[in-house]
Amino acid sequence: MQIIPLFVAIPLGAAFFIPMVGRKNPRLCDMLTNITTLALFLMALSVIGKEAAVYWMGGWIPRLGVPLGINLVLDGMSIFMLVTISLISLLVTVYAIQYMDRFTSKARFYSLFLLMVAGMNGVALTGDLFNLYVFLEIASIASYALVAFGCEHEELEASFKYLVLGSVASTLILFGIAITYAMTGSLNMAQISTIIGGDLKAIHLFAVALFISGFGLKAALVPFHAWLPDAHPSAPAPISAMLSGVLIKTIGIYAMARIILNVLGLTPLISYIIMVLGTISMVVGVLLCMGQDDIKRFLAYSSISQVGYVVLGIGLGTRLGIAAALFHLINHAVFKSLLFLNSGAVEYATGTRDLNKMGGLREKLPVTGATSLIGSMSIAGIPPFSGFWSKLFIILACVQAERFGFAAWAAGVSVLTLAAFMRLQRRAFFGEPREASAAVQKVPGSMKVSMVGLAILCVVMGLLWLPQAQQTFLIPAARVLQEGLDYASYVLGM
Amino acid sequence: MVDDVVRPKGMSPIVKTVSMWVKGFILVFGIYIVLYGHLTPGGGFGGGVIIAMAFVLMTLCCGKHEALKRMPLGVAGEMDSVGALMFLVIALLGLSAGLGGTFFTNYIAKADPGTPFKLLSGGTILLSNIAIALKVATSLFLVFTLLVMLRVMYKDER
Amino acid sequence: MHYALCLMLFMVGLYGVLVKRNLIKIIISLIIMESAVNVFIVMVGYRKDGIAPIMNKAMEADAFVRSTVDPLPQALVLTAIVIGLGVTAMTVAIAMRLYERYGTYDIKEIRKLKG
Amino acid sequence: MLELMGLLLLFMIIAAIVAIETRDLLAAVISVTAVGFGVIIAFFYMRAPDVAIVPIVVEVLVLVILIRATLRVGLKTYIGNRDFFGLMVTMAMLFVIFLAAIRVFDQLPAFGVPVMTTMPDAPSNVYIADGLKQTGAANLVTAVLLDYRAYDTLGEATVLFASIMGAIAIIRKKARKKPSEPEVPEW
Repeated sequence: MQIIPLFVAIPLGAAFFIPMVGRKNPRLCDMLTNITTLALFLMALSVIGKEAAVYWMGGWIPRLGVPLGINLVLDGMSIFMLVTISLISLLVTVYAIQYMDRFTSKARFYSLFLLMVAGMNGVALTGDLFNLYVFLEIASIASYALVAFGCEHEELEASFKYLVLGSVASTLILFGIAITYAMTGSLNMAQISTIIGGDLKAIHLFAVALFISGFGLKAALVPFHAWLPDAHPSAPAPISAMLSGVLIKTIGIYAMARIILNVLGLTPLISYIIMVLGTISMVVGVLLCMGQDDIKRFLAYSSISQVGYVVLGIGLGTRLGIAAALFHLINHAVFKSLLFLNSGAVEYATGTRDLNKMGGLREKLPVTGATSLIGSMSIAGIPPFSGFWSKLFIILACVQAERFGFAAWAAGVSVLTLAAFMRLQRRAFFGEPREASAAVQKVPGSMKVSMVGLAILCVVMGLLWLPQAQQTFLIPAARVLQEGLDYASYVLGM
Repeated sequence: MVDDVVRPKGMSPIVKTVSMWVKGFILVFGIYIVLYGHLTPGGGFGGGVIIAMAFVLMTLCCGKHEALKRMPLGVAGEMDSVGALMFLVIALLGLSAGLGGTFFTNYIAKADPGTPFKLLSGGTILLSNIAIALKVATSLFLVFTLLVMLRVMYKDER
Repeated sequence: MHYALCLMLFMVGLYGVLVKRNLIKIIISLIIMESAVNVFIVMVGYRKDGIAPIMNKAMEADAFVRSTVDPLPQALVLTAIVIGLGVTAMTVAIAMRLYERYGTYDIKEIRKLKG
Repeated sequence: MLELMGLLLLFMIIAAIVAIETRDLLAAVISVTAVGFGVIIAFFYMRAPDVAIVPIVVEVLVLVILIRATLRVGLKTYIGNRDFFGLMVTMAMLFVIFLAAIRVFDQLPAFGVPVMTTMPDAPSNVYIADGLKQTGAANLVTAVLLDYRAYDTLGEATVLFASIMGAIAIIRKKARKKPSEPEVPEW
């Protein structure tokens, strides 16, 4: 499987190359970046449904079960994440071609963007704890810089807050890794899981606590969510879409799920804690989102709430729960990116993000209005859009596992989300035109293309739950997480 | 008084002359650390930061104009990219079938097992060290220049 | 005992991040936290009365294996230090830019000035 | 001799408290550098010369950068804490975590006994036994860094690259323009 390291090497190479050639020529940067993301997307599509493969860097194949080097693991879960990341990044780069004309230094923007993609791909593929930390830092540092890319007051302030909390999170994670190393003498996830074997002592639980708080900070689960409502709205719209759509999921939820389920083992206590965290995020996120006047802040709070669903499903630990959670993860990536791109288009056209100044935009911006309506209906869980199916199956999974309380909360939050998004639609796109709707600029073509593409995906994505698609895409990913410590058996070949 | 940390024209002639001499020694020492990184303590990172220190010393004692004339920011930025690309290319070369077929293969050592304790005994380690030293040295120089001289640069324009 | 002291250093840094309002103090606290973790990792690999993990010609292989410290944590720390430097550089860049805008390092005043 | 290490850590804790609590920003910066040099001495003490070389220079650089950031004319040096109630809650929380962690830390291997001696399957055992033969590098830290775990090092170089890119992007003079305007130079 020679293709595996290229998932990281191609975006890295492009990121190093673009600032050298593209400083004077923004169109060249557009072209190179779009080619790179397109190539990554095609590569990700080409590995769907493949058997799990392990790639040992530098040819250090383990002898006598001792892994010497770093390994990359391409199993169902990694493939799932790679497809999600590359799908969103492809559509976002198409959008950025014309949106980012409003900013200077396009070459640096694209370089940082590709570094972020490379970091996320690295996190999704790696089978080594410390390597996970390194690539997590690449993605995080690139995102800190991208949040502050506009260099205005609130952007700098939001980025500083994000950076400080993000570094605290990274340090907690590194501490957790150090404790794990001190107990096992290894950094290879598979070897650690065979050494610990699911037998968690108090010190391991301490490491788990460090991991949950560290990755919880990165994923903005509720007690740790303070940075997200500042950071996500401040970034340029394509970056907001990437951050809410895939970054918090890859370096937060995916990494947490991988370490806790596959490496350390899920005990009933940990499972309960994760589910409670998910439920709190769900409820608090949607309540805070109701009162927002800034369209992007509104979407950011709703991200917290929707991520809560994913965490709840993963915390259940059953096959149906995990599969439904992953289904919701990719759905949320699609519709939240779409909604953030819509808000960017609205800001581009009207120059404001304040909902009180908008109104009646549907006639002025038909494409944005229509795609935003589709995105809102999908996130609110109206059939037949994709969001309905994933929420339904998360609730069913809760019922199946006899967690009726959690199921009730999930259903209730879904109703609140519907109310919140209908209100958003009414204030922004329907109703009487207000001052900002008067002078409206045209939304450029590349932005429309990517919004329409995402809106179509919102409708089509529901088909992923059909038996055929489910068997090739979702179930292999869910199986990896659900089988837990069996992870070691196919990585080390024992 | 406090804005004298980086004086535009540099410090006194005595300081300049001495540091000109010292700078050469620092550079040579840094290069030694890089090249023998696989045998003695040090390596690309240690050597790279030492080389960067030589430039920092020059900036501090001779002023920013002199330093930026020797090492313009644009060139430093390009070299930053070149160092990173070089390391990636060393890794990618290992992917080609003739040289081992995996990312990051130490193909030189495997093709020709050298005697230990020699300059060339580490295979690609030596090349990687050089690439990293280039990368680290230019990066640290850029960090220093940007963060320490930022305000001077802005002030000059006002 | 030693690990506990190391943890205490970590906690001092965490306290600073959570409590202080000055941007420079927050950066300092982050640096302290990172140092604590770095020392912790190297401590994990230390062997009492050990030698540095660097061979020379005069040394016998067996004696070396019996007395050397663990090289892996040292390699990890080297990586972690450089990552820490990168984060610090970014933080200082943002803090200086904020200072330029607001003329203060106080978080509360920055929030007040936003308007 | 292990007591020396304890004393060094104690010194670092005191310097850290001084750095965080002192009213003078310049003194705080210098104290944090004292912590940094404590770390370097600890590295030398723990037989890690490779690791110690890098922070010596990095500390100096951080010192210069932070002094540059703090030395301003008319800078108000003392800025208080957040409110009293929050302070108490934070202190209590940290104290509880600390007490819990101390009890748990008994289960770690004793200081001075590396984990590789108790775990026969640890990769470090192979590194120290066969590292010279397999990689040709006598400095095993370099062997781990650039051969066994070279992929990490690529990541590390990338982190540095990303932070430089980010720092340049953040401090560029002009960030926004009209869509029709041409690209402006950064410096």
